[in-house]
Amino acid sequence: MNCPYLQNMDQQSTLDTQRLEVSLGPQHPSTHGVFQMDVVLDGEQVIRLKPVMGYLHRNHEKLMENMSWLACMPYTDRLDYFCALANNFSYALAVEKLAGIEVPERAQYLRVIMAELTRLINHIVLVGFLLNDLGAFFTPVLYAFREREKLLDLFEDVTGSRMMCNYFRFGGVKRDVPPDFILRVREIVNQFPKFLDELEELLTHNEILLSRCQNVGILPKALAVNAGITGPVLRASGIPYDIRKIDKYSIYGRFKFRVPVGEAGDVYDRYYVRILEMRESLQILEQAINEIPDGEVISKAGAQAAKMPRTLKVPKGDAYGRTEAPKGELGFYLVSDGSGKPYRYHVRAPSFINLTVLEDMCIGQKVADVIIILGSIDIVLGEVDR
Amino acid sequence: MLNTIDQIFIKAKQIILDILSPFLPEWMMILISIFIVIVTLCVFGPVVMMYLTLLERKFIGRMQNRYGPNRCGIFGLLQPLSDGIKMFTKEDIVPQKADPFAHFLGPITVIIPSLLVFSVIPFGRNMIPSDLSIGILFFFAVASTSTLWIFTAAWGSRNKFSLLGGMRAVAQMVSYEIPMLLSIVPALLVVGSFSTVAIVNAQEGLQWFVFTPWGLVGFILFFLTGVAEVNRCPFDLPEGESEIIAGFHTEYSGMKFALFYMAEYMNAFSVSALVTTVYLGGWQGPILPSWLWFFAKTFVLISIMMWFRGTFPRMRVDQLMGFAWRGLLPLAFINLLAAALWVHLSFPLNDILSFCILTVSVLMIYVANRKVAPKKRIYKYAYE
Amino acid sequence: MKTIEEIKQAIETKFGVQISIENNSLLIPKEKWPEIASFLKTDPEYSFDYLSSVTGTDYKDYLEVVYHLYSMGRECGPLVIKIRTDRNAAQIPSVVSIWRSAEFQEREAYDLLGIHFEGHPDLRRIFMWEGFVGHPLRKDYVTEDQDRKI
Amino acid sequence: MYGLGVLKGLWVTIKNFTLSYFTRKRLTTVQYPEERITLSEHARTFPILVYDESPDKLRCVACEICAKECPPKCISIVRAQDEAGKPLKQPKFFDIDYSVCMNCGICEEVCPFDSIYMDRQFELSAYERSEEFLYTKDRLAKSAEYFSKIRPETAKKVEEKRKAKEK
Repeated sequence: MNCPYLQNMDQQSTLDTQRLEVSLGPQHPSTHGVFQMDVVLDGEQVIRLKPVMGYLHRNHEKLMENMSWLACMPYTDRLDYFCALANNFSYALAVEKLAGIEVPERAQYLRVIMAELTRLINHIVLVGFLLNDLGAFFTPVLYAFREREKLLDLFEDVTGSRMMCNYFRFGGVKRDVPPDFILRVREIVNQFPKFLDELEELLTHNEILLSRCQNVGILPKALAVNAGITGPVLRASGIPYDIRKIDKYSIYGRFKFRVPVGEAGDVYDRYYVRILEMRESLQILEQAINEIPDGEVISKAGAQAAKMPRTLKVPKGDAYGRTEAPKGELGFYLVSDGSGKPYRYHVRAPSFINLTVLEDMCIGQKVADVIIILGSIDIVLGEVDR
Repeated sequence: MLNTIDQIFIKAKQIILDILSPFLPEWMMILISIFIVIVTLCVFGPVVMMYLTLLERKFIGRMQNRYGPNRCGIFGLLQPLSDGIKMFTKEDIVPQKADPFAHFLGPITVIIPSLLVFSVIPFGRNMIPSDLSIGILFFFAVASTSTLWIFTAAWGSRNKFSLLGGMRAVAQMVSYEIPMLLSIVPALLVVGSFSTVAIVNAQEGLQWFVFTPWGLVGFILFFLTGVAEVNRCPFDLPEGESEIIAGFHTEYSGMKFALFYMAEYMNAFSVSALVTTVYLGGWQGPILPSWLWFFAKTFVLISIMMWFRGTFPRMRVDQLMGFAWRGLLPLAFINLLAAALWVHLSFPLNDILSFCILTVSVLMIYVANRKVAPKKRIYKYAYE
Repeated sequence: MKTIEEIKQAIETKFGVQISIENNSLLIPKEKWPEIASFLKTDPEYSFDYLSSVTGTDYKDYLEVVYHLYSMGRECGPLVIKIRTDRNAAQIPSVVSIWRSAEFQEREAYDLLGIHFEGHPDLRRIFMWEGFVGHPLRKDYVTEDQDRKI
Repeated sequence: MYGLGVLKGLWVTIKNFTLSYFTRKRLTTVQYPEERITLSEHARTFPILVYDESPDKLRCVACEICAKECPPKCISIVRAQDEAGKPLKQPKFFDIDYSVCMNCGICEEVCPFDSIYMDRQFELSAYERSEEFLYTKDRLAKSAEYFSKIRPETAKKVEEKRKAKEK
């Protein structure tokens, strides 16, 4: 309880102000989806906050228990519908770990390029929507969408669909990229820093943003680790825990990139750490484009499993594959009983677990701050409710 | 010839009066002349509002790399008309729990002050609806009642979010009313009269008050508090959409919402008009007709307000009030002192002295608020 | 990181409880679980301070909860712990007091699989509405047939 | 200095505003009904059936692999029979429920007879949900020319493969 106001709340018991119970309910312009917070207010001050979820719950895990392994792949696009390819990546890794399928070099590079492009999309859209919660009348969001359109057009040419890509297969990717792919990615990578500079010039030193976001919703280090917070929210609190550096899954070990770390762990740090992370993703993309080899994009076993999904034999046993999705650690715990269907399919969703500390950060803050704290955690309800 | 264009509206009114005068008695003629002025204002107000909304949407649209409305009419010119029709045909929902009388009273009484206020604004050389000797006092007396009606609307709709919005509106108006009035007082001190016409006449030739040191500070102060008075960004807390849905006009739909919308834009127009009257020399201008000068200056000020809306996030309630009490109010007092000195000293000395006083005071206020001002941060990298 | 056998030895010697290894994960009886958990977290040798995921699974004749533990301080890999309980009186001690990240995930396991976590501060359904009957992720859960015309 | 960040923000927006009048490229919006974005080779929306000569001689042999592999199970096939009841190598009914289909493209991958491909038609609004979105065989059938018009490279590859198989 870092809020002085609350400490001497009790001494002023004579001052019986009436508590206002508001539900920032499922239909609210800035809860990023159908998410409800029951807030007890004293004036503008938040006393208690209970998140209520489950409005978008479609029991994704039960659905997957009667789908074949390949048929689950298009459903993972719908988990965190902003970063479809990051979900595919995590699911493909988990199944490959369980079934022991090899992935050729070119496919590894394509996967890393697609994952980093998705990280760019997720972070600029997050910055845009955070500014929308702060009240900027759609200008940062539309600058972000202008850049996102270029990336989505690239995804449409490569994977076939803008957001629901369904591009990864076990053992590689579905299809090789069009010939001008490398050129277009290079053009985006060269032009993206200019856009980031323009966005920073508009936002980062804006006094209203600084005063609104600094020292708001502070997440202490110890609580962050204990509550299993991952992703930019954890790194903004000062802990350099990035799964691309810890597990070095796929071929992330080959790329040289840095991990930005904040100190105070407030909304401003979470905002600025994401902008620095975008610049690091551009470094990875730069190296990946220069080193991408030619060759087949899917292994023999993978191609055969994609053509005839019934023949994919996944041995009995369980496996847990995790990757650094833009929102945090996205893990898939899969149990197979040898039949063509997963026996148990569990998604460790970063947004869902990052919400555990929403109440701790919001107590003592103002109503307007609750909205931007929720925005800075960056949740997507498809992933929270599954 | 220039003079005829300048007085074109007065001549037109005179012609109408001359046509009617043989048929009607004397006292009826006075009523008719007043009636003509009222009709023009009541038509001019909503039309200005409609095309201000279109101007805003196209201006901000271009800022955001898009066109803005261009479907109805040639360049979207009929868009306000289609908005109006939509507002008329939309169902007017009154929440069951709402207090029907207060809910009904809200929008009507918000429109009254924004229309009344036009009566003291000098649109051109002797084109002022009613030349009151206490013009400025009338303007502020009427404009500040709008807060009361916003609160009745918020309280009447029995909705937690609009209640929060109403509370914020009252808190914001109270803390911005005082710096607003104080930023006008130097001009009155120099001119010596409340009447808006006198203020504009005192700025003969190019001696607009904005070119004097205290005038510049007064202009910035009055413009900022004017933006806050009108609930526009970055001070639009009473209708903070992202936090409290739509603030005081959450429960309004159809024509009632259109009235709130119209009141907001007419207030913006009237506040910019007053800022031009007091600090930018009203309709004073070299060659062009007087009313053209007036509308050009007001148009520039309104587009600055819209420019704010396209760029800034919203301030938080306590920061907003802190900004008023800690920043604008002390500056307004010192500005009053500087203007007094400016009036009583001769030419070279008064400008220099008031200029020094003001710059020193601005720096002192800036230093005094160091503790609150946000600091810039540097970020480390792991895995260098 | 120490191998799974060393950890098994350490826990068995310290708590004198029978642990078996099942394809690279520890099968711990549920009685001693909170003590072992706080030992794994506080002991500087292991310092598993990050509980990544808690998953409930239904193996027809018993329910099983799988914990994936990581150490952020020493950046070392997953330690997988499985705890079994029988189907009807599913009862497992909660570890929310040790790792806060288990709070929502245990509520999810309770909601979808009906595993009771005693000691959980606020064990309510997290996705389903209060009046919902049954636990959907159980293998014997009968989904009502929506297409049936009433 | 305190107020500098605010002014820089204003400078960015006014720069975008003024430059939008000079360089058309800055205005990224497409006036949809009049201008349209050209879709790429692999863009996919809903599946269609390809036929060579006439609509009733589809390439599809009703092997029902796509129906089994479709994740949301939106394809339903009934195999045709001649008078004696002997099953024929073509479908009597082939329905795809477009309101259930999640345009994932798996049916296109698993079809061994190159008969089902993803179309790119996205303007499919209808007045009534159940009947109009249940596409029957004749509404799904599209000619090979149409297919090679929308997806030239894939059509070329398919032609070579089919010729190699005939030899």
